[in-house]
Amino acid sequence: MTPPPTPVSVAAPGRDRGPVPGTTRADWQSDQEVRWCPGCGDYSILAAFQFALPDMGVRREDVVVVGGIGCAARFPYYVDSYGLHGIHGRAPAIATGIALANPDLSVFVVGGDGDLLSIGGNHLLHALRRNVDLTILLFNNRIYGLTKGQYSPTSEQGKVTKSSPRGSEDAPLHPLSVALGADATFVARTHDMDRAHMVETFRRAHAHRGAAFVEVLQNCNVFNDGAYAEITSKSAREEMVIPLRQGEPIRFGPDGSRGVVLDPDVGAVVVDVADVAEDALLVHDETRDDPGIAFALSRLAPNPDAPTPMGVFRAVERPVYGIATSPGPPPGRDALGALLHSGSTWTVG
Amino acid sequence: MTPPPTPVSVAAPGRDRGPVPGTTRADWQSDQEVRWCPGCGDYSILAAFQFALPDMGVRREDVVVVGGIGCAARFPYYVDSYGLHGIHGRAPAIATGIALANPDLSVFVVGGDGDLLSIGGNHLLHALRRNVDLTILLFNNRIYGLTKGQYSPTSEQGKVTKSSPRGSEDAPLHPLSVALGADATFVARTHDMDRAHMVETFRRAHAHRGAAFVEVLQNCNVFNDGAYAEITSKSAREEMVIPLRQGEPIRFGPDGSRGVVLDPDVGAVVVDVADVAEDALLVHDETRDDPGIAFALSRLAPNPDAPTPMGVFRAVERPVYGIATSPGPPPGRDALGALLHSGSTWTVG
Amino acid sequence: MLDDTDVTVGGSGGKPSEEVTGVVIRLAGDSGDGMQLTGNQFTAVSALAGNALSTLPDFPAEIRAPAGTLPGVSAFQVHIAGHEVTTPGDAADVLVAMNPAALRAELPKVVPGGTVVLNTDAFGERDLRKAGYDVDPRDTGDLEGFEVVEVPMTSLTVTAVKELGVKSRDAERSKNFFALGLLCWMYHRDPEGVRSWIRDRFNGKDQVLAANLTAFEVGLNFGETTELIPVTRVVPPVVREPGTYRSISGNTALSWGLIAAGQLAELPLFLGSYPITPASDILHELSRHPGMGVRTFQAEDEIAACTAAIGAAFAGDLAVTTTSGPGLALKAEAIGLAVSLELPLVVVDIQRGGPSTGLPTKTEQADLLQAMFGRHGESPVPVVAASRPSDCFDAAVEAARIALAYRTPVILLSDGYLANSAEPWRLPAVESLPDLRVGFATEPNHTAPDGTPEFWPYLRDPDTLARPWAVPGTPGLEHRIGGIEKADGSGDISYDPANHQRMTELRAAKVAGIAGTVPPVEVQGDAEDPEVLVVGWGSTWGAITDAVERVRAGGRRVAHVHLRHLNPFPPNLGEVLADAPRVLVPEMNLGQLALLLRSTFLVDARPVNKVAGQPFTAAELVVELEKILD
Amino acid sequence: MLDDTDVTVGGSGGKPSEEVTGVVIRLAGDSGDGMQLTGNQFTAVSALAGNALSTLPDFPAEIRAPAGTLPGVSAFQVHIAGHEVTTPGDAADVLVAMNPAALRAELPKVVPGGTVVLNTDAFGERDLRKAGYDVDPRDTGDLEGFEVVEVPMTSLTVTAVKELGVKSRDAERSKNFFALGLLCWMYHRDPEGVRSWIRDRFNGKDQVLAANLTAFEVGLNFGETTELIPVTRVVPPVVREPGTYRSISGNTALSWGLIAAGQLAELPLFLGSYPITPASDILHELSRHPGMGVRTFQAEDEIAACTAAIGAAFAGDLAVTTTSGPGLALKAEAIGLAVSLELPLVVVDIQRGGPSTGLPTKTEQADLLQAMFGRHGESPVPVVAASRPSDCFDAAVEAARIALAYRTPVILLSDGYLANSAEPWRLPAVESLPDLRVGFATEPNHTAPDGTPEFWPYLRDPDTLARPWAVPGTPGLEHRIGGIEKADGSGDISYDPANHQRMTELRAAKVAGIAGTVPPVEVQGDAEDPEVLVVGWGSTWGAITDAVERVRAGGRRVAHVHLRHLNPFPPNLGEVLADAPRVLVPEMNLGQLALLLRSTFLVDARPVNKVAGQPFTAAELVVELEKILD
Ligand SMILES: Cc1ncc(C[n+]2csc(CCOP(=O)(O)OP(=O)(O)O)c2C)c(N)n1
Ligand SMILES: Cc1ncc(C[n+]2csc(CCOP(=O)(O)OP(=O)(O)O)c2C)c(N)n1
Ligand code: SF4
Ligand code: SF4
Ligand SMILES: [Mg+2]
Ligand SMILES: [Mg+2]
Repeated sequence: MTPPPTPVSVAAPGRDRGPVPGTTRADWQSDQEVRWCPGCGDYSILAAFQFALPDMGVRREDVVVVGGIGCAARFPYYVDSYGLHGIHGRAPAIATGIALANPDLSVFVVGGDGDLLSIGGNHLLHALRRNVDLTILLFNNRIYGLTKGQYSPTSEQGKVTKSSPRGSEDAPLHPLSVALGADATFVARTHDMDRAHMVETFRRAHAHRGAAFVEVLQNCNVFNDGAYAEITSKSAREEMVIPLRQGEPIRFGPDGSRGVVLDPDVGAVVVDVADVAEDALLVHDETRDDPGIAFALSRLAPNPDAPTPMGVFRAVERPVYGIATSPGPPPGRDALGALLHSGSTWTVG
Repeated sequence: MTPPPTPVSVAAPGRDRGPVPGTTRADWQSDQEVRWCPGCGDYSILAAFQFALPDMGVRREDVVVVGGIGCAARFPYYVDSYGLHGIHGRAPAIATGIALANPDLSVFVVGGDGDLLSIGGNHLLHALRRNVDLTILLFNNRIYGLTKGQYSPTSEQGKVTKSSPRGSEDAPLHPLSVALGADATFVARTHDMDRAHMVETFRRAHAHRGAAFVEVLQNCNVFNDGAYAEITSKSAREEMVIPLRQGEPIRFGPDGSRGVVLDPDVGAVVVDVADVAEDALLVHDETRDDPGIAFALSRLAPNPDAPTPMGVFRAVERPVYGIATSPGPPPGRDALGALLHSGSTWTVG
Repeated sequence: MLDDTDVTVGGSGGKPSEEVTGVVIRLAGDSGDGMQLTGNQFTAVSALAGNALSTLPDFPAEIRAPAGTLPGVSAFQVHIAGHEVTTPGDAADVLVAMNPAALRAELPKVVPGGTVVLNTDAFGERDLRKAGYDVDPRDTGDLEGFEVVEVPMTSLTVTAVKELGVKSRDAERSKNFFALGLLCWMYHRDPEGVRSWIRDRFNGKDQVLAANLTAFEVGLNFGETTELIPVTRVVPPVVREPGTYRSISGNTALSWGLIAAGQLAELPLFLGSYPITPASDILHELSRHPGMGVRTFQAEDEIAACTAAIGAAFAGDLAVTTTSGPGLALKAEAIGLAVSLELPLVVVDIQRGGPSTGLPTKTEQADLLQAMFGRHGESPVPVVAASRPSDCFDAAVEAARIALAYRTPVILLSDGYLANSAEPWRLPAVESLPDLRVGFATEPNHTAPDGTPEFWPYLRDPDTLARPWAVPGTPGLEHRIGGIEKADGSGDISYDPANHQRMTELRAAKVAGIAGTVPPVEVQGDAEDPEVLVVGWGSTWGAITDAVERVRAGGRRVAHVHLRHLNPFPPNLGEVLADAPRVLVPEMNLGQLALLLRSTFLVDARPVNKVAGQPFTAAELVVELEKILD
Repeated sequence: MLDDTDVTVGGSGGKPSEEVTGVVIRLAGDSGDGMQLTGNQFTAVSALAGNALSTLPDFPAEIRAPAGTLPGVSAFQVHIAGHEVTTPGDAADVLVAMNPAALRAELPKVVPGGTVVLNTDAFGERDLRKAGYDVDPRDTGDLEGFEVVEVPMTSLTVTAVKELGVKSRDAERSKNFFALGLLCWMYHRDPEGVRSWIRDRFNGKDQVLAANLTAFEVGLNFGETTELIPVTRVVPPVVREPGTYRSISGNTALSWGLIAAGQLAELPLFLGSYPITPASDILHELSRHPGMGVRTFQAEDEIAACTAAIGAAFAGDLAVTTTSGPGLALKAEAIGLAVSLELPLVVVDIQRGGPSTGLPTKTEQADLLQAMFGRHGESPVPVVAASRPSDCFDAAVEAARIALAYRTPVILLSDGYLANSAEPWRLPAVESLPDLRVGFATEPNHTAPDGTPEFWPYLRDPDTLARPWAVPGTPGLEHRIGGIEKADGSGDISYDPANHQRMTELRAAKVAGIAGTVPPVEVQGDAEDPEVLVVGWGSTWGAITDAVERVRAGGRRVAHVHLRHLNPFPPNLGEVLADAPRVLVPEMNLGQLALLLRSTFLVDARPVNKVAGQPFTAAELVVELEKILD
């Protein structure tokens, strides 16, 4: 194997730049006016992201945020780093090119449920299975926001929208199940009403080497207001959020009265702890190599009207895509001459 | 809800056509020369398909086979029914249009691992989650055949091909895991060395209402010969094929000496039956609503060098896409006049 | 501009009023202020009042950019008149500005001496700063030369509405209905029509309904009582052909044209689409009409939308796919498949500003060459364009006619301006609409050497060169088609060089042959001996028509040809061009039709280009015409 | 044809031999028979022998259609000569047919009086039937007028090889090496070269190696001993400029051109690609050169391939994406993004027969207009074409030069014929290759009103109009770019109409300005006072050059211009066209360059079209030239 590439260029910045300077949230706020609707959940996610960045130990110049098209995908404009606002659905592929070209960068992908699961579903799938070194944030508002309110691939069946006046017939995709179906190495869920949880989730996702996938439940107050109200509102959380904590039995509810077990006849199910032996509870382990149990957890609460696991579902190590086959730097004209003259040649004169 | 559409047209064939005439394999063989390489596994799949059709109770004129591009995707030419050889990756979408336009048809999609999981992965995902009434056969030879041997999205990591001289770095997708990640309602696996199993699997897939997905392990003897030799050869099968039988504990091997259990610390695992209580074995149930356990089974043997489940992983009922929102027939000019004059109008003169 | 001011003829609420032949009104506010709704409703009541009219919605790409800022300004312009109008007007006679940003962005579009109605409640210091004003423009010379009417719309509305127990935030939202009331009073619109529309529209949302109705009444009453507006204006109804009329936008007309085509062809209509501005409204409209035999399929992307439509066409539906430029680019390969399969397919492109994401909510005509050539290989596709909102109906029927009769994809071009602007439309008699029925094949059409009857999917109709359309479900016609080159006639895969040459030529000849069923172009204006011929296509129709008339009124000889068919061209176009000493081609692109005319006819067609996301004004074209005539 | 037959000058193995200035050999057999391998190896030894040469591989779309059938025939034609040649030859002097299907398919391509070498072992009754022969063609008049040489190649091979203990099925597979041996003997090729190549190529596969070597020797010996071939032929070496030469195919030359560009620009090369015939070999070749700073990314589809390349370009690589027509269609939207982002990107299209899947293994030039116009909006892209296999190297370097210097996507057109055919190439001195280095931005380039230095990503170089290339990782230049219209200079999102007009014009002007760095076209043939000017582009170069020379040899005045740059055109092209009384444009499409020339220069450029999946022969063009000159 050839050595990993150094990001070579005639004018590449030197790589030995000393310790990473400390930053604050303000350092990550760009000068561009934020143009989401007042009250949009995207604001709080942006804030959490900008709060999380100083903790990630990265330089501003080494961060690249890539978006496709959609309200969520406007994200890159608002982060004071390098950014690319691409075309609808293609952000994971664009980001793959960036990450391969320069593995020293921290590359984030931000997109909506339409961007990353409808037109861009395949790129997402392949970025995840390849384990490209990306942090992918899917803002799931279960609607097409920017195009003014059609149902999305995560909308619930029967949803009445501009394009489904009689109710949508499509069964929704569940982002985490799709990601685990692609054997994604880091899979997590958080939501726009809990800044601390977002900050911690973003930090961990970034720290993961390889493709990290985070579903962020997001409220679109204009076209799908209250989609997650039954879960994410402060008052509902105790009953409705199942926190996933590494190494701990999965429990939630008042006094941890409820929990999750793996029933070989059914799958992962929520139970009253009182009804089962306490040690029957599933112990959460992000690091299981087999994604089967993480997948089972992803099937809890297919709609946001039942207790919903929040946190890191899976975090396993696999080789990061592109490292093993990294090319060397371009060796220059002499090597080119050698290539041209390699193999069968003949000389005249 | 309006009633389901009748396939209306000025010259539509009458729908009351009496009992379905019996057919034999020969009735399903088209006059087109079959142009696969001698020895290709596609031949035996074609034969099994043509053997299965007479059992499906369908008329020749009601069958439509749709392919994308690839060796596998040439399939439509060889079946004497209606057929469409489309463009690379788009067969599931083309077929969706056909199935929606005429729900009386039996629409099959045939494609390779490149066609249906690389360029066409997203269309596959969405056809499955919508539960379009299709029977989708993915011939997985873990290689790009028609373009002469590049690695495919199901090729094993490290595979040396024309486009990966140093070994492919991509982790493979597992077709059944992807399908279950999309909550597919019918998911099965069979292989090109076992005609009886193929025939039965195709028959069941066709009988399923909604999207049926079948992975057919297929040998490409030119570019990836022996990919499944460790599993599918007659001599290996007893040790390496895990037959899935509805309602029965999952066992295989000489005298059923091995079996599968669901281990909450790991996932689905193969055990020596002697080492566990017999009733600890996982009882196979295709009809579990939650895809979690079927998914766990799909993770057994991620590479074809370990015991591999064969048969129907999942078969559940969900509304067939497009039926509830079927339009009526076009009502004609008078209704058009009424539409034009509906709402606010004014009259001059 | 005020088209023409007539004598003072009477009064509204005791105020004097004058008759004008036409007026251009521009409403501007925040994206959240409901300017589009207000504008559309004012248009609707004006239509009912029998005025001629033309509208221009002009909104930003964000759902709601930050309140009070320039990027958030959403505007709506309407031209109402007592004579036929073809454009929304060069400039506004009246601007209603709901905040300083709206004033700042829109004032340049007001005629000198025009009226500017301001919502003074929104002129606080923060509001001014957000709009980039250092000083209140009312205190500078900025508004000099305009008639400024200052109205505290927000507070008047809130005061009245709060009495209903509505929260003041919600009450504030009704202020656009105040503006609507005021406008209705200023132009003598019948308030009853608006009232019943409000009742309908907000049916079930009692608080909102009551608030909006109240705001509307307060606006009306304010007009009656204020001294600020001394004179009201009457725009008389236009003299029109007898018939039943409705106000229609381009996208609705296009949707209805597709629905009509389904009835005329007696085929179910299948729409495969993926939402995209400014085409989404066609998906929305069509999804409301299952009773008309319409199925809409919201696909996972544009490629799936188009290929699903191809599948539906194979199965016997009238198949349609709708999109805008980026989506048309994505469908390129699939359209090529439809060319090769020779199946009917209508591909609708509502053009918007490009390249790439460009200006998604703005208009442009820069996809013509993509429509012509945006596929690999020799892949000819007929191209048809609509020229005004109501014409979208006819253009859709024509596109479907060609697609069905010739078994070919057809690209139908509209644009963001046509899509959203509206005009009165005289409803066609349904009996007068063409018969689009084409029979499906039902029998074998060929005999094998051994005498058995066979079905050959590529045996062509000798007139149209169309191949037979045999749909799955038809016994005895089982056959296979695909994108690989096929043998002329039998349709079997063929790599034979001579066959490929023949099939390539046949596909081209089939499309070229459509010209035989295309009516010759009609020359408007001075058909004989023009000094200059203006050739246009698409939504420039209005501005060109108006400009040509103005220049002709000045005594010059100008001809105008407007193309519905861009591929193939109408049969007599070459002659018409050859007869003109100069040819001018105004387009909202860098000269795409001009390029086609130049290469096809070797005439020196000179482009006049505007690529600004905005339609031409007639005034701009008058300048260009005068330049070339100098 | 035999270019020219010279005196008998000597012998091979005691046989008399004659010198010929050139010969065209065609090898044909089943897809599985290894005809391409055999042809390429014969080409290689002929190159080493110092001949001029040109090849034409011609294979079916299936991997292996059923053995013995017409669709399964795979052919390879090579023209070797003692003088420069530019085409693989109008027709074959010698056909080696490994089975009846090959004979049937290829006999029409043999000159009258030509030699036909048959593998008689393959002429059993079943073989004949599979090829569609009712009667053995050797027993009919079919072969009259040809010199037929019947050789039982299979049995001779099997007998010899079986002695090595090889199974007869495997032994049979070596028969192409028998044919190679026989050909080497017939044309006095140095067997040692072939032997060492066989040893290399089959290194590690002992049985196969031994079998193939043996078969080769048997073929050689058969020539020596047989009475069937009384005369051997000597093709003398061509007189060539001094230098080091190698035989190279278009796709290899193109790959190496890209590798060269990486060195010349001192940038890593990033290839994003998805396999597709006939472009895949570039992916294969580039994937073998990580040591040259090349990374290949086999993407999930063409859109991902192109957008990943765009990402890599943003990050500072020399980014490339390779495909054929269907893939170019899919990349349309992404290329539009690159236009808007103004990032360097080389898009390679190896054209094949279309539309749709078309004739995937055959050649065509029908993607030119797609390259020009296949995107929505005004989306100008420079287009460059290669004209012969070795020229693919230079064309790739030129495409990279333009992409880098102007920060723009560039489309590089080659085709299936160039891709697979080979010719000798005089290796350039690496010092003579251009410097493609362009600096990355390292410093702010603008000052904010308050005096702070800023980086403006759309501040242009006044000469090239290129914007600065600031790559992530560079401190202080953090910025955001995207596909929405951006403000001239700052690059912030802008919906301002005047700005959109300006940016649209700037993007067009940037591409138009490239003409300033493009050398003027050189006129070949009769530059002064030609009777006709032939304008070509791409792989027609060889056939046009040959045809023009033939017609000139007949005393007519013909000029030839061959375009490397299709957008923008070279600066003097208009003049050259204006000077010609007639302009003829031969293309393997229905007249795409002709359309561009007509619209750009208003000249009556007349198309000569061939869309048969096969290159023009010089003879065909001679006919066309004579027609126009009559
Ligand atoms: C190729 C293409 N197709 C369609 C669109 C229109 N479009 C823009 S954003 C969007 C979906 C937005 O939904 P989502 O991704 O969920 O983002 P959100 O706005 O909800 O954050 C669509 C369909 C486009 N810009 N480009
Ligand atoms: C748009 C497009 N891209 C690429 C190709 C080239 N292509 C044809 S088949 C194929 C993949 C074949 O692999 P698979 O689908 O696994 O089928 P197999 O041949 O192995 O049966 C590719 C890449 C194409 N025809 N069209
Ligand atoms: S439309 Fe919805 S998602 Fe988009 S900015 Fe507004 S509230 Fe947010
Ligand atoms: S290449 Fe492989 S998959 Fe294709 S026909 Fe040949 S053996 Fe079968
Ligand atoms: Mg969304
Ligand atoms: Mg395959």
